[in-house]
Order: sequence, then C-alpha cells, then structure tokens
Amino acid sequence: MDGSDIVLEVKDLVTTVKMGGHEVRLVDRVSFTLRRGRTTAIVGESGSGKTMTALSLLRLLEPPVRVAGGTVRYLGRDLLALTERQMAEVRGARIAMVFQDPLASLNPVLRIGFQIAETLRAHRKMTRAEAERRAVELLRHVGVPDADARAMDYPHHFSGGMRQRVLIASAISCGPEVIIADEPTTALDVTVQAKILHLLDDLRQEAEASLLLITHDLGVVAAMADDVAVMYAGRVIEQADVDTLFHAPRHPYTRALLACAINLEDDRNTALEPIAGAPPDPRRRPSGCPFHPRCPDAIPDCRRIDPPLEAVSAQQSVACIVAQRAMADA
Amino acid sequence: MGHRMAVPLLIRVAIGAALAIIQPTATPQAQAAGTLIWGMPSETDTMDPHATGGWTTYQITYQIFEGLAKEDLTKGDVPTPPLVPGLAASWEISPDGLQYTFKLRPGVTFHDGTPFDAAAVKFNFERFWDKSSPNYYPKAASFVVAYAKWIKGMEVLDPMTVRVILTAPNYEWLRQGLQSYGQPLMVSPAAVKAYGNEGIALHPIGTGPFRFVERQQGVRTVLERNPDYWGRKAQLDRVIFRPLQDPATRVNALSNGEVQMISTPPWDEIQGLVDDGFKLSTNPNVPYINYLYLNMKQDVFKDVRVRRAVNMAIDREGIAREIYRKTGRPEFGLLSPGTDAYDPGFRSYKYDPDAAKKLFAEAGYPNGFKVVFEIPQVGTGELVESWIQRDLKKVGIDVELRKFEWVTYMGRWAGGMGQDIGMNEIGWGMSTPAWINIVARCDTMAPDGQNSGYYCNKEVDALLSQALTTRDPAAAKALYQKANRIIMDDAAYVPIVDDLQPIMLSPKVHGFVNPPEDWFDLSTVSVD
Amino acid sequence: MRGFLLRRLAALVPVLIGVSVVIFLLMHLAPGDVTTTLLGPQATEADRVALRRTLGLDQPVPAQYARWVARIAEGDLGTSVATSRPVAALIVPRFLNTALLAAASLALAMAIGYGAGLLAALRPRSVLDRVLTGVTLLFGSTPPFWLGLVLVLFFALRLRWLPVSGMTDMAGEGGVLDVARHLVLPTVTTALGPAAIITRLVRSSVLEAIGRPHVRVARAKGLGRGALLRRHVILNALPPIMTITGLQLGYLLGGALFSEVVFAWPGLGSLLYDSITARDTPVVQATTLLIALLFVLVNVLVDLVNAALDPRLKES
Amino acid sequence: MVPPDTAHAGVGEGERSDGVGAPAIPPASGRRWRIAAFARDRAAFAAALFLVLVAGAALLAPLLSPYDPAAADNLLRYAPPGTAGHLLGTDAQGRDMLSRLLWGGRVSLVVGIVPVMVASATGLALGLLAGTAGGWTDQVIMRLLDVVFAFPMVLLAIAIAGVLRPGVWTEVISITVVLIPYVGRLARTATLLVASMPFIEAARAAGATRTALLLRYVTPGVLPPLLVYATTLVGLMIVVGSGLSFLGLGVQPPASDWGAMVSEGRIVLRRAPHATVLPGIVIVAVSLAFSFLGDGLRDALDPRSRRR
Repeated sequence: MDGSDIVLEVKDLVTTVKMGGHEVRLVDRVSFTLRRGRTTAIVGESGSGKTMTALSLLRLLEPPVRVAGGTVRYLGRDLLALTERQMAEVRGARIAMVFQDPLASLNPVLRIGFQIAETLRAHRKMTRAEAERRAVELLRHVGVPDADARAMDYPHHFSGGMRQRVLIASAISCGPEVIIADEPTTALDVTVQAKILHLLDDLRQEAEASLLLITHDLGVVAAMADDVAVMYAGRVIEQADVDTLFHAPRHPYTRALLACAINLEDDRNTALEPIAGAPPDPRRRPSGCPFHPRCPDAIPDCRRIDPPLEAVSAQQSVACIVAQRAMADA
Repeated sequence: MGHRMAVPLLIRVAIGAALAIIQPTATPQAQAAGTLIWGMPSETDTMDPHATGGWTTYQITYQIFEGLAKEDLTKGDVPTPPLVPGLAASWEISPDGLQYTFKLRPGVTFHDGTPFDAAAVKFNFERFWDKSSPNYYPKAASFVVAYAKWIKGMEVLDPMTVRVILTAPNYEWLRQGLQSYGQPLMVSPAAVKAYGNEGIALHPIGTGPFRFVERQQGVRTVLERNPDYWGRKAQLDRVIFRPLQDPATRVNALSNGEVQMISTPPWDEIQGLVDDGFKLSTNPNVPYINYLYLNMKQDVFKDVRVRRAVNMAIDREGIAREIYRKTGRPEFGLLSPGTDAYDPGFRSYKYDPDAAKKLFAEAGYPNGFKVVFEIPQVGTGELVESWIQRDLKKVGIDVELRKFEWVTYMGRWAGGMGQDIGMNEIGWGMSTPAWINIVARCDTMAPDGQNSGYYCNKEVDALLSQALTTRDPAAAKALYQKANRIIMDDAAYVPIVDDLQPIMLSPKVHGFVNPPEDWFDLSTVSVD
Repeated sequence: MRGFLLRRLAALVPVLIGVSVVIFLLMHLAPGDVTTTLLGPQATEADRVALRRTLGLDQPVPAQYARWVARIAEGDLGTSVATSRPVAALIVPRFLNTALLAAASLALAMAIGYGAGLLAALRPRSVLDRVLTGVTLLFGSTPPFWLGLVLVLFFALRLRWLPVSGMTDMAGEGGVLDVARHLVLPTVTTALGPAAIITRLVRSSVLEAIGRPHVRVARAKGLGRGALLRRHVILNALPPIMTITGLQLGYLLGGALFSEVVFAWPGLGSLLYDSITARDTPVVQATTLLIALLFVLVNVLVDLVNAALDPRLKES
Repeated sequence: MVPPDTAHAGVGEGERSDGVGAPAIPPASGRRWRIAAFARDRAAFAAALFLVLVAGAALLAPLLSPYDPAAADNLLRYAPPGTAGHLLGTDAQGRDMLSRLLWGGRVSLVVGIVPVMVASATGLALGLLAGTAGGWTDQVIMRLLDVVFAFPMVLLAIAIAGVLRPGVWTEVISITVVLIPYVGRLARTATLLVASMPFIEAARAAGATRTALLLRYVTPGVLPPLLVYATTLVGLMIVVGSGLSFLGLGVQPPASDWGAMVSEGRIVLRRAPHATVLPGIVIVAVSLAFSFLGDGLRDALDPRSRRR
C-alpha cells in the first residue's frame, strides 16, 4: 500500500478540555490514515474518545474543548491550520459527517427539502429551485419513498430511520471524498440498522469516497470495515486490517473486546466474559499503559512504561510492550 | 424559502430612531404671546357651574360664568372679597329682607351671541330651583341647594328687572350663591336647549371675560379672551389649565418653563423655587381652615375637659412654623377667614401639654386612651397628621391613623363618624360667615349636613339663626363671634392651621392677585 | 391555521366575561358610591336615593351587570359619570396615547433586550456577558417612577434637552417632532424594566438553542456563521422570546401607569386610576375590558406567530 | 413591572418542549441539591449572604436602630448623612433614616416574600392539578388563571385598595393574586413535562397510585424550577410594592417601607437627595441579590445549565 491512495492522514492528534484550571486530554496522540475507496472503523467503548476524534477532524469543537496538537492532512493540506472560512468550504463539500441521533440532528422548524438544498447552495452556485429539485433526487436516491411530497414535510413527520436517510442524503449532496459516520445506526432499531449500513456502503462505493466509521459494535466493524483502529482511554492501542484484527489480535484489550462479541459461527456456547473494571476517568488516567489495571497480561513494567503504537507487521501495529516483546522474540 | 429575518433590521431602525430624537434642542418651548399655562393638582370635573362642587373646577368656571352679584377678586389686601354688581347692575333688598329686586345690566350678550335678559335669568332659576318647570335639572338643584332652599318665589317685572322672594330673611344669601357646591351663575339658555343639561358641561357658554375653546380630558382645558366682555377686558390671549397630579412633576414643569404657575406646591420645595427666582404668592385671609372634628357620640369626648385637653395638646404654632412655614397660620377658632366676621386676634387654647395631661387625669384618664383618627389620602398630608399623632402621644393619647382613598373618605365624612371613630379632619371654609352653620348646627348633623362630629348647642344655633337675619354686618359680626367663643369653649372642634393658598409664579407673570377666596380672577394677569 | 385561530379566539370569550364580572363586583364592593361624587356631600340622603334609582344602582347587581352587557353588545359603552361624556370619546384618545407609549417602550425594550441578550448568549460567561446581564438586571430592579425622576433631573432640568411633562408643548402647535421629544423620557423609564426581562430570556433561550445537536449538524454541513445563526439558532429560540415579548406588551398597556403619572402622559393608565378614585364605573369597566381584550389578543397573536415559526405547535 | 419570563427558569430539553419554553427539568437522576456547586458560584453565595444580613438587620430592628423610627426632630429635618447622631441623616420629618430603613425592611421583605410564598403554593397546587387532571379541569383552571392574568396588576391593586383600605394587606393581597397565574402556568407546564417522562410511566407500571405519583414523583420534579422562579420573583415584588406605595396604596403612616420612603423622598430629590436615594439603593440591591440567588439556585439544581 503505497502512499498515493491516502486521502486523510491524522498524526499525533491531541484534543483537550479545560476542567477546573487544567487541560485534560480526551484524545491522546492519535494517528491513523484514511485510504481512498476504503472504510476505516474506529472502535472502542463509550468514553474512549472516538467521537471526540471525529469532531476534531472537522473542528466542530466548542470551548472549553479544543484541538491542542497534531496534524490532519487532507490532500496535502493541514486542516487544523485553515481559517474558519476555509474550513467551512471543506465541511460538507469535501468531508461530510453523519451523526448518531437522527431525532435531534434535523432542524425541527425547517422543511426536509430545504435542509438538504441548504447544503448544496452553501457550496454550489445554484438557484433555490435547482437545489430543491436536486434535493428531491437525493431523497429518492437514499430510498425515501414519494420523495417529491415528503420533501415538503417537517422532521417530526419522519421515523428515525427515514431521518437518518435524509441526513445521509444531505451528507453526500456535494459528492464529498470523505464521509465520517459517528455511530450512524446506534439510535436505530436493529431491522433498520442493516438497511442504513448497506445504503452507506453502496453510496461510498458509488462515489469512490472513503468512509470513517465510528462504532462500538464489532459486528458492524466486521460487516463494513477494511481497516480498524481500536481506541482505549483516548489512544489508538491497536490498528490493523479487519481480517488480521479479528483473527490475530495482539493487544489484550482487543482480545477482550472480541471475547465479549457474540460469534454466531462458533458453535460452542461459551459464556461471554465481560471485561472487569471500567474505562478510566480522563482526569485520573493510570500511569504507564492506561489499560494495565484491567489487563490480564499486565507485568510490572506496564505500570511504568507508556507503550507507543509500533508496527509489528505491514498490516498491524500495537501499543503494548508485552505484545511487542512477544513479537520480537518470535 | 428560508425565513426572512427582520430582527436585526428592527434593531437598527429602533436605535437609529431613538438617537435621532435626542439631539439637543436647547430652547424651552416657544411662548405664545400672552398665554398663561397653569399646572393644577387635579383634573376638574364637569364645567356646568350649577352641577359641580370642586374648588379646582371653580378656578375655571369663574373665568367663564358670572352671577347676578359678583365677588371682586382683584383686591388682595381686604379681609373679604367685596360684593359688587355682576350681571345685575344694581339690586334693592326690601326692609323685611324678603324681596330682592335686581336691575339687570343692559347690552350684555352670552358668548354665543344670545342676549342676556330677565328671560335668561328666569330660565337659570328654573333650572336649579323650580321643580315644576320643564327646565328643572335635579343634579343642579342638589348642588345649588344652599342658595336655592331660601327661594320662595321669583318673578320677571320687565325684560331687564327680576324680583326674588325669600322664605325668610338671610343677609348672607347673595354671598352664599358665590361659594362652592353649586353656584347660580348665568348659563346661556340657548346653549342648554342646544346641548342639553348633560351636554352643557362640554360646551360651557357664559358671559365672563374668557370664552371656552376646547377641553382634552386629563390633558388641558383652553380658554381665550372674550373680546365683547362688558367689563374690563382680559389681558391674556389664552389660559390653559393643565392637571399635573404628581407634585414633583408640577415643580419640574414650572422650573422647565412648561407651565408659568402652579398651585399647592410641596412646602419643602418652595424655598428652592424662590431661590431660583420664582415668585411665591399667598393671602392671609383665604377661607381655608384645616380642622378636626371630635366625635361627640363617643363617651370619651362627651367630657368637655377631654376635648379641651386635646386642643391644648397640639402645637399649632409649631406645625405652622415647621411645616407650612410662610404658607400657613395657626388657627384657634371655627370662623372662616375671608369673611368680615373673622377676627385674626381670636385665641382659644394655648399649647400646654402638661395642663392637658392634668385635664385628662381629672377627667378620669390618667394614662390616656386610644383613639382612631380617620384621614383622607389627599388631606393635610402625612407631615401634619403624624405631627398631631406625636403631640397626642406625648400626653398619653394613642392615635391610630386610618387613611382612606378620597371618595371613600368623603362618603364616611359626609355620612358622620361611626361609633368606633374618634376624630376625622377636613380643610374647608367659605367667604361667608354663614359657613359655620353648615358644620356646627344641631340641624346640620350628618348625614343631613357636614356636622360630622354631631356637635349640638342650642344657644349656638339660636345665635347663628339670628345673625343670618341681622342686616347690619357689624351686629351680625358680634353674633358670629359670640357663637364662635361658645363653640371653642365647648371645644367640639380642633382648628389647626389656616392654609394661605401658596401659588408659585414664573417671573414672566404679572398682575396676578391672590384674593381672600379659593379661586382667582385671571383677567388682570399678563405674561411677557 | 384557521382552526387554530378560531379555537384560540373562542377561548377568549370566557376570559373576557370573567374579567368584566370581576371588575363589576370590585367596583360595587368599593365603599362610597358614585352619588357622593355626583351630588356632592350637601345632598340629602333622599336625593342620593333618588339618583341611585335613576342610575339603576338600586337594582340587584346581576341585573345591573346584565343591562350593562346588553348595552356593550350594542356598542354603547355608556357615558362617564364624572365628566358626563361618552365613554368611547374619553377612552379612544387616551388609548392611542398609551398605545404610542407602549409601542415605543416595547420597541426600545426589544432593541435592548434582543441585542444585549443575543450578544451575551454568543459569548457566555465572558466579560461582555456579565456586563450586559448585570446592567440590564440593575435597571430591571429599579423602581420605574424613581428612575423617571432621575432622568428628568438630568436630561430635562440640568441639560434642558427634553421636556418634563405632557405629550405635546401646551402652547405650541404640536406635531410629530414635538410628540417625539415628549416621548423620549417616558419611553426610557417604561422600557428598562421589560428590557431586563427580555434580555434574560433571549440569553437563556439562544443559549439553549445553540446547544441543540442540529446546530452542530448544520455547522458540519459547512454553513456560514450568519445562516447558521439566523436559520438554526435564532429561529428555534424565537417562540419563547415571542411569548415573553407578548407578555411585556400586555404589561405595558396597564403597567405604564408610573410613567403616565410622573410625566403627566395622558394615557389609559392614569385615566383608569382617576376614574377608580372617582367611582366612575362605566369608564373603569370599559377601560379594563379594553386592556384585558388587548392583552389576550396580543397573546393570541403571539401564539399565531409561534405556530408559524414552529410547525409542531400548529398541529398541537 | 410584571414578573418575567415564565420560561426563564431554563428551557426544557428534547423535542417535546411546547414552544412556550417549558422550565428546565433536571434529569431524573442526580437531582441532589449540590451545596458545593452553589457555594462555588460566588455571585449567588454573596447574594445569599447579603440577604441573610438584610433579613437579620430587619428582624433585629428594635435592637439595632438607634432611634424610634417614628421619633421626629423638627430641628433636624433633611439632615444629610453623616450628621451627628444620624449616620444616614434624617427624612422630611426629621426621623432617623437608618432606623426607618431597618424597620421599613420588615414591611418590604413581607411584601416581597409572603405574596410569593402564598402564590407559589396556590400556583403549584393549581398547576399540578391542571397538569395531571387534564381535560375539563385543566381548561377551567387555565381560563380562571387567564382572567386574573389579563387583569392589569396596578388596576387590581387600586380596586382592592378601594374595597379594603390602603395598607400593607392591600399590597400583599394584590401582589399575591396577580402572581398566582404566573406561577400556576409555570407549574402546569413543568407538570406536563415531568409527567411525560419515562420514569413516571415506569412508576405507574409499578402500580403507584395517582396521589403517590403526584406527590412522590411529579412534585419533586416541578419544585426546583418553581423555587428558582420564586426566588427571582421576591426581588421584583419589592420593586412592585414600591410602585404601589408611590400610588399611595401601600403601608400607612407612621409605619413605612422602602417603597414609601422612596416615593416620599422623591418630591424633594433636589434638596435632600439622600431621602430617596438611600431606600432606592436598598431596593435595587435586595432585588439584585434575589435575582443572583435565583440564578445560583438554578445552576445548583440543574447541573446541565452550568456548562453554558
């Protein structure tokens, strides 16, 4: 995988929040890359900083939360260095985002058609009529029945699933190269989840865009992702292509996560093993490796050394001294 | 089809407009030549002289209407306003005092051009007196009752002569027709026929030195000079009467040149205004005594020693000096100033709290008693009422002040004090000594008169009745003063202070006369 | 929308009836009746009884109320007892004066309130926020009649810029500029109370709207700051703001009494105050009904505006 | 001035807000009164302290005030602050300003607090009833509240003064009657919001009786915004009370309250400014303190709003 197909490269991203006088790190030196036409998933428990990472890419943070370091290169340009006006031109046009809670993500007092046309007119020279017509086509394209009439309705006339389709239509309206989807289906019921995920995947392939999928559901990762980054306590603790990760997880946390997931293929009715303890509070993060208090393989060094993310093979990197040492010996 | 937002536009417009207005225009209002603007303490009620009772209203109607006889209010240094011919050039009173023959003034017309003659006089008398006449107006009759109840008959001798026959001799009868509560002034019959009894109040047509222009209720009432007036013509082009209830606003309007004259200025602001160059005008004989009634039906006040003690316990001089300053004078009797019967030297009780305490003890109240003192919202004011409360507290009398809104108070005062009420107060008087009848006779006890404290002394009634029928003013004066002495010996009333009717005038006002009456003749006034 | 309007108007009727009944009873319970003002204290009891009969005051209260409502239905507001003038002729000019003062005060209050509230909300917890909120709160806590007098002392008596009393220059010919000059101080005095209230609400309403998820989504769509603020923040913040503005207008109709007394502004409030003290029942009733009617109509208007702004309201 | 922003007590969350700005309902969990949060909010804490001082001074007026408030010394009328023996000077009748402020405080605080408490209790009851009963009861209560709502406050006070007598009770009654609809509406909106929350359905499913539901579940949800609103109202009602004194409808001599002192002194503002400025400042300070206290309470009770 040479560098030419890299669309988005995030290096040592740090995002902090000002709490009681000192800066607390929510995202701690996160790095990953997005390749053209591929889906990268960021997975982790809630509070691991994955949503914060996504919001940092598009600089959608409000005080007291802010991006404190690192670079986000998109087609060679560092987004963090852009002015607010330049960033506005990127948002929605080049990098679009779909959010988690469809119920609250649409403006309740504006018509659906208008809210999609609004995105088009923000980036394209279009008359209102043209934008509205395009909006209806987009609605039809994302599977909203009777799009012509429904465009004139208001958000509260739509179900959760339908609203997510509207948000997706709005996101893809300007043909973005990158779509960030922050837990797009978590708030939906299971039957609708699959449809939305398929829709996202089809649209991504159609536009040859790359998808950054934020989720805590390993099932979704398995179904959708090409590459995966596992986050814990604000850091990426393991990164690999999806097959390597599922079949040869190196980091104890990743293995624990996989153990929690129901594996239909496996006929043994093994009991699910919950991970003891809970993710650390960002204000009182443990020294050394943040996972060591809950880590079954922890060794004394884990408490001292803060493990960097190191490549252990062409497709896999891990931030765990025990794993790194094991690889070195083998 | 996004929503066009007007909010930011609205903000810009509002701020822009507000700024545009505030640019300074330093000159005070341009002053129309010869216009007097008078800031008054309250709005006046209807301008029908037969059917109104307020002093402030007469301050306007006196300029528009005239009676057969008139009080000359152009003289300030006289004890009582001289009675002079008005629309009657002259009149004769029969020896038995029962017949008044009026020779009417020729060549006088009403403001609407209709002639003034005996027929007009007959129409007016029928309106407020003659129940059998179609022109009879019950409301007028009830207001003009003090004058009309003496009339037995009335006849037109010739187009310019009228005779009135009284039921009994009353040598204050003419003067009683020029007091508050219904004045029998001459209203244009044509106007009454045209606008009706109620409508006349909106179209007051009289014969006076000023004519009615317009009224905006609560804003202003405008009069203009009557060029065809039979007597000395007014100097002012126009007079504007403005109700300004709030005392601070009245003072500020005067300082800012928006009015040239205000009445009832707050006492404590007078010195400040005088220092700023404004003129203070008062009159020592204004018929206006502030006095208290004592409830004779209450056991405690049945004992004359208690009543006398109350009179001794209140420091009248202190109140006049400290609160009224140059606009009030201590009063010791119940004869109204502004009358020839009034004796400024009359004294009754000296301020002597110790003697008062002894008297209370003697009467059986060594450690005092509790008394309820009812007061109106716009009476003498809290300064005087709390002073009286403190003075009585010093001699052991615990006074509870109960304040009522004006109309409610009038009802309770006119209806007579209830059993639980010890004292109430009023500020009143008339430029006729006969006023004392209304407040101190047995047969004018409330609710059939204003004797709100139920004081009754047969000897006083006899003296007052005799005085009314005494033609010779000097003899009548002796009788009134004898009655006054008896009343004050009975100490049924507690006179406090005479209000000298302070008026503040802009230095631009000339020729204003503050007479011994509660209203003024504005025809002598000019404004440069 | 029409159904919505009809329903709201129908709800008015019981309210207005209620108001008219309450004021009718209050005026009848008040001791001292109109005959004392009409006939003066010298009248005998017999005269008073006769007058009460002619005015129909001796009939039972419900009968009097019924007769009064019947006359109102025909549009006859009756004649003022104190000034024997038709009530309508008395009320209409005074109402226009109050309407002018109320409109000017509301405009100023909205200008201050919307401006300060929005600025404060856009920089929460900043120095600007604390200053704006603090100053408007300070003015909101000041007794209006006292504020009026301080303004008079400074702007009128010391700087001689503005007049002290009345609506027009008595001797002058009036005219728009003259009224405008007289309008300034009463408007500022009346407006500062409502301005404080509007500022606080605009601030909290806008802050709440900014925090809503769809605003972040709109930002993610790449919308410019202006469009974002107008269509996604302010539009959602408007309904509660409109409601409170309607309430303040309602207050101004009756509440501007202090300015009317301090500045001798011939409005409805001072007419009401005088006619109650003079027991001029027809005027009191008509004025109260007018103020109450305007107050409820303003609130219906606000509901309509809110329904237009927020479709969910229209359907509820 | 009319009490404000029925909606001010924060605006409801979620989409079900009916646009009239329902009050902020603290999330079902974590509703503990967080004294720590309240204490940290310096302004609210200072306000609370100031109010305790003021209330204490008013209560201890007999001990603290150097003179009898009614004792007048005619030689010392309008003595400016700092005159010997009179720290804050004297008023029109030569009475000691400090003593009158202390004694006046008792009346003014009563005029501020009593109506708000009575109106809050009544308003709460009506609001809860209307909110939970719904249907006809709701409509009748709401229309009754609208009748009082449509009544201009000052008119009601004047009419009541005409029926009773000008005095403190007239002030208290008029202010109470006028406040009930404001509190009633707030309580009803809050009730509707709390009643529609999931934990209520859960409680109902668990077999809670209607009254238990009302008392143990709905009321605790409605109380916080009401308490916040009531606190800010007290300050405003003291200002409104001063307006009634200005119209002569308030407390009667020789007793007095801050409002009466301001309106009496106002007439001679130029000659003796302290007579009206001192009580004016006290009214503004106390009213501000109640507003800050209200804000502090709202933040303490509703942590979500602290973020802003």
